[in-house]
Amino acid sequence: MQEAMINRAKELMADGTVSRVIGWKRGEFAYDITPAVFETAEEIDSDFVCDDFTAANVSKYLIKESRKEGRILAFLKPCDTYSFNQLIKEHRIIRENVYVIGIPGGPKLDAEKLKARGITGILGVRNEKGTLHIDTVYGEETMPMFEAILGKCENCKSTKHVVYDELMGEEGEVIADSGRFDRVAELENMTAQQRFEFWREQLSKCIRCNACRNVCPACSCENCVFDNPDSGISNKAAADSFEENNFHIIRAFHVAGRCTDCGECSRVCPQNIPLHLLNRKFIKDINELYGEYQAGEDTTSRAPLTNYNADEDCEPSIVHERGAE
Amino acid sequence: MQVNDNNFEPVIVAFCCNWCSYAGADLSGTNRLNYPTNVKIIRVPCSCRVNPMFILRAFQRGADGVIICGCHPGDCHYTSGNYYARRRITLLYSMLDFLGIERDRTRLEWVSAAEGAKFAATMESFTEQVKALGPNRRLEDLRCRKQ
Amino acid sequence: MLMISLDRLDELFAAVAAKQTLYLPADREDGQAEYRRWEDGVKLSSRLNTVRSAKDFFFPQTEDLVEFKMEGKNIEVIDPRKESEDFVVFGVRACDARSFTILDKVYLVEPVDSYYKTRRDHGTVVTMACTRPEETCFCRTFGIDPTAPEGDCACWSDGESLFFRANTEKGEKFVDSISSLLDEGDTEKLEKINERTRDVLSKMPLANLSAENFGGDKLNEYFNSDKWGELSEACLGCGTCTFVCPTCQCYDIRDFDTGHGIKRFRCWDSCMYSDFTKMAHGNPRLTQLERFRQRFMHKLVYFPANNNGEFGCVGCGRCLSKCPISMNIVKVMKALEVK
Amino acid sequence: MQRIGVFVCHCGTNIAATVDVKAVAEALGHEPGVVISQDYQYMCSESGQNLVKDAIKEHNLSGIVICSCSPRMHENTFRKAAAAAGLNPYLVEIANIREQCSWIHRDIATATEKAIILGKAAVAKVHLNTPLTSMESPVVKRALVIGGGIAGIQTALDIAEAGFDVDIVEKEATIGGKMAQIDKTFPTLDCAACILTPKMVEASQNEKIHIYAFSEVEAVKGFVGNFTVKIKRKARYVDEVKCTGCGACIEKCPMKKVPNEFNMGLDNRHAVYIPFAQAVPKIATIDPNYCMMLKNGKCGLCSKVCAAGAIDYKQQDSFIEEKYGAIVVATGFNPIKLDKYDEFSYNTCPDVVTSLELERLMNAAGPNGGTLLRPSDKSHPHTIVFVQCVGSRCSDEKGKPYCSKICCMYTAKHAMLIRDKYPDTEVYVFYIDVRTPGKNFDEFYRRAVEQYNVHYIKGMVGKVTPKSDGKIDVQASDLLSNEQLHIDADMVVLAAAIEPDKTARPLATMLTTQMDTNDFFTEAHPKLRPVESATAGIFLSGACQGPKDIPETVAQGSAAAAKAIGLLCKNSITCNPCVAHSDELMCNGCSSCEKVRPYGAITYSDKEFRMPDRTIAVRRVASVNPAVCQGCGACTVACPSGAMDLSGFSNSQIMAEVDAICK
Repeated sequence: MQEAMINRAKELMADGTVSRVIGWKRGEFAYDITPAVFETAEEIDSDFVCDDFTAANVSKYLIKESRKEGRILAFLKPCDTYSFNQLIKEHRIIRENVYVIGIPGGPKLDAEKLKARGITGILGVRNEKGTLHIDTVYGEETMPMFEAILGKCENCKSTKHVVYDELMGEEGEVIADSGRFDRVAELENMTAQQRFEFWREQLSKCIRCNACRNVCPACSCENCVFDNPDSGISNKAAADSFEENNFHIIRAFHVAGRCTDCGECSRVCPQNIPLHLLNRKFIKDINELYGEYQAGEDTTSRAPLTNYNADEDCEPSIVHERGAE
Repeated sequence: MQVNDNNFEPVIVAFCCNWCSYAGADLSGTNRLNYPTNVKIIRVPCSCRVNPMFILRAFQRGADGVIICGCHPGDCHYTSGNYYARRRITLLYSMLDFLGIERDRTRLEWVSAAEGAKFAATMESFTEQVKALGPNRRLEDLRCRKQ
Repeated sequence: MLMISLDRLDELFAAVAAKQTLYLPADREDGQAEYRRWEDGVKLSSRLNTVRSAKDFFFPQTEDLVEFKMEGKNIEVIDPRKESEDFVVFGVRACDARSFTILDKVYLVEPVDSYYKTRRDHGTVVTMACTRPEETCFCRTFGIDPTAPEGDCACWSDGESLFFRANTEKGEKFVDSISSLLDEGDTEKLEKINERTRDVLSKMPLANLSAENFGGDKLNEYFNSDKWGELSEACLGCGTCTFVCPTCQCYDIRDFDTGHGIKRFRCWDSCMYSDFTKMAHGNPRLTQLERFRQRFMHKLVYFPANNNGEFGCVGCGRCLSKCPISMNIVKVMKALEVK
Repeated sequence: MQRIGVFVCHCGTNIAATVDVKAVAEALGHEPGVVISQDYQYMCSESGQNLVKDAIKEHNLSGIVICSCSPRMHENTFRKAAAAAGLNPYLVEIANIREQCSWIHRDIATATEKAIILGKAAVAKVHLNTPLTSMESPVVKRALVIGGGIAGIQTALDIAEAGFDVDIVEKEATIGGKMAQIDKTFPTLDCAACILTPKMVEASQNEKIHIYAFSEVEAVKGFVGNFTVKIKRKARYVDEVKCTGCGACIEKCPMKKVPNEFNMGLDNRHAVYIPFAQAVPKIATIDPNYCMMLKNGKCGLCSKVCAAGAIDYKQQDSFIEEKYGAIVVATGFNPIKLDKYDEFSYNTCPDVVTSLELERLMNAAGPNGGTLLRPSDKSHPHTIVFVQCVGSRCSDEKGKPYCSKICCMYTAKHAMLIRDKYPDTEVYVFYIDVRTPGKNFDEFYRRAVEQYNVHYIKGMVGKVTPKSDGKIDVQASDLLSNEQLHIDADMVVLAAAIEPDKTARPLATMLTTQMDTNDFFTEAHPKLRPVESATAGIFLSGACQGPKDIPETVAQGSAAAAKAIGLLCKNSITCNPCVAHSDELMCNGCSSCEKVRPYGAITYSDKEFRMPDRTIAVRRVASVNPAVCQGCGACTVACPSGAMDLSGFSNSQIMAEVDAICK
């Protein structure tokens, strides 16, 4: 696939369809991939990579890139197309300045899951028939590939591309039984005390590095309320447990109905806080209370929080009737 | 951890829309219908003006309960504001519940300008409900706690 | 050398914790390690490279500086500091231990930062030699020997026993306080282990990374390099690298209105943030390129220029594994280096 | 530095009996920024207001807090007082310590404590108040009425009567609407044409009224007092100015087999036509779908016979743009299509007709010259069955959930007229309920039953089947006697439900007005503002807002006119300054706010900005039209970046109140 992508990218550059390509650039190790814009065929040949570790969603970069001169080629995985479409819907990306090639998605791998097993000194990773062979300075290690799958790929919601100009590989489909809400449901069925303790433990790890926010395609505000001293809630560090909660509640609320569940927030969290569960809670509630809605699926539908159904919407007291106390 | 002595007087913030619920609150005053002094009302043009930030802010600063009151569905002065409010507040309350914050600390009630009695009764019952929970400890900012 | 058998570690920690608070790296559920206060049942992690560095103990992420209380037209100023207690940070890697030297150069020179100094005075750093470096490790680039860590007291494990050597007076006091548990032991095996560690390090991908072409000499050349644009283009402007960094020392001071007074506190700031060093006139670094450049210029050029060649990086590798887009100081050095 | 004055009212003993007003004034005097804090017996009295005014001047106050009764009571009083003393009226805040404190509490200590907190919240808020100025927005003294039925005509006449110019846009070739097709009106049985056509003529002759017939609204921009409307004038292929309406062209037109819409397709017209004799404007229109000349260039007869030289085969649609201060929507209704009601054989049997078709069959200007004959064989029908509620009060998707309101009455009218003119005819009416609220309505219905012996049967018609002998078998159930009936009918008349005209929905989008799920326009308030839409400057007339009979339609037409006149009378509109505003530097252009705006006050445009990183960027940003915004604040919460805020109830003001209450 990588080779086909490289060839196609060079073709499109050569025939003038695009002037730049956004994709991923290889790093020092097997896994440290950086999203990058390539401007020449030589750069593409030497550095372009698409492999088990190219998990980063490049959609958000296109807000800026689509405003530059010339057209840019973007390779988007199924999940990335949802983010891309949502940004089109919000008028953030200029569609005609991006040439989208849909590429197959994951599952992508998580280097941290290797390291959590004590595998270190990694020199290379080979994926052979579902087994990872990891070459390290301490000798070769193996592990089943499914145990190294990136969190965001574990409950993939769709292998379908919702927007593209061209598709490489087979088109997938929406995965109805992804099980992505199972963990949310599990938490919902705990007692309030247990939920409180769970989230306190998780959110107290937060170092407010803003990686979740800054990587989030839905968090594309010109100036975030948490950075804006005039908003009244700006802060730089969670100086109290309240602020840890506040930041994550408000952030989840601001992206509610807009979050496509791309999972980048949890991927980048240096403390491995399962932030996607907050977003998924909103998505689950929206689906259950206001009808199925998938942000990014289209560019025209009305988002659940900027919409209402006068006769059928439930009252907030429904919270008292659901799940465990 | 519950501090549930009888002396506990909760701080309750009530956001009331100008056209229905604030007028309803006035009406309960005009009719001399008593409800606890714990309730302090903030006037907003419409229930849809209530930003989740305000609710969280109240809990941060020491509120023990927050109630939002607006026009009945269908009666919004601005035709649809309370419908948006209903969705937003439902999702926010659900999220607070998800984080293990006591459900009984939050409420939304539709109170018309004619429902002075309902306003008073609602405030009475909500205050009792919050009192039973004791002080808000799960969503307070320790720095703001009264010394 | 004085040593204790590894199966008696709990006894050792209990003895230390009986006198002062003890912090050590412990495993978390997600497989990462973090510093935790020792209590019965907490086990020393085999991974010493904690997510957050030991910097936290001396320069915490947030810290109250002063409080104001207003009574009518009077303002009362209160120092919120309570008498600090002695504490021990155990299991600090050589790289992290060196980070204190760097922080000291910032905070212990005049004017001395008394908040930092108090914590330094009360804290004892017990380091531990690395035996299983990771591919992200490059401490040797900055002249750090992971098998010979600094710190008040250093220790080595040979797989059976833990050996101690005091480096400072505080370290000696520490060893004294546990001397009843220690015996003299043979260090022959230790030497072999250290040798193997150094050997492993030389086989690591970053073994040949050198900082010799950095420093104050080529300030303009590096500052004006045309590489910054490409290097910074993917940067999200988050603060992950700065917050996991053991040497990043920038902070912001803010006031918090508690409703009955003002708490003035400081908290870590990140040069990657758009409002970093924002002043009344505006912001001196308006683009992510400038902010990105600032971080690496500081570590590789400005800091050594002002501190006799000492770099502002210790090669701990945290930013390499934590940057959401995997852009880091190593990639910067490789791209930028002018020989 | 703020200089705030606090004024605590005793309200006689209304407040002072349960709140220690002196203690409140004393406590609030210590709040930051407060330079004067005093109490007074009756703050709203002349002398109380003077006290406030004097203090403003004497202490050079930058804001005042009145602790008194509800702001709903005296906020305006104190705003005026402040303005009189030279302080911006929006620098006044009221702490409601009467309705929401002294009147509901009995214990002085706790009531006083609460009053102090409410006062502190008001002080905290007033610190952040900013002077606001009400914008004045000029009013264009011209109204647009969309739809030229009886509702639109009435509205236009009334507005013109008041001396304002008014334009009617009608999509058909003539004004008159549905009423022009009706034979007689209930409950008086006077001829519809006799009462409608004089009004049509009056409208055409009124120099204040301009009729754009055969035209449609293409686009609407602007806001209350200042709408710009683009009107499409569809090509008639006849020069409106030259045409005299003589009809010579029609006589000569060889294309005679065009279904006549005015007669519900029950007879034919020519390819060039005037809908009916009293059409206004009386101008011929060529139907391009049938005209041989327009279709294949062969004919041209009409052009030859037209003495005025009005025929213009090359005419194109044209567009005009006009400015209006007010817009009245009067788009009316249509009977629903009965395609889905196979059980009534409407599509297969010509003798099954709708009520509106029956109107034409009975009308003197109709296809049979006023004699009621079966469409199939032109024979006189002896048994007629009326079926009520066809598609009305319907729970499934075929019909409409609402009652169409007019059917009971017009059916009684039809039954009575038939029985009167053709006493040998048996008339059956199958109904669910007979609904006759209205002046003289029930008497009318009873006459039909008692005097004219119309057979009213409570029950449903199950199936209508044409038989080979030309009769129609009507299978029905009589719910009162619980019997199954079969009636051999000659004709069946279906009371089809009515629905809003199909053009209403796209129009509502253009006007940013709201509609219910049935596409009826939603009024601003169902009880108190029934003829206004929620969008300022847009008014509703007639059946576009809900099913109505003629008197109600005319009443609403006049009411809408009165509202429009009220607006047009003003030279300018004073806008509420407590409206939303967007910080363009923070706006992401995501359109979230636009989705929740109830009044269409938010628009987007691309603007060039100097960005913080020194680049120049074109960004899509929202802006709020303060003349249209009503200040609900829905957009402020929809906006994730906080670019949208509301004057008078800003985020920081509300949070300051929260802080003050919680501390």
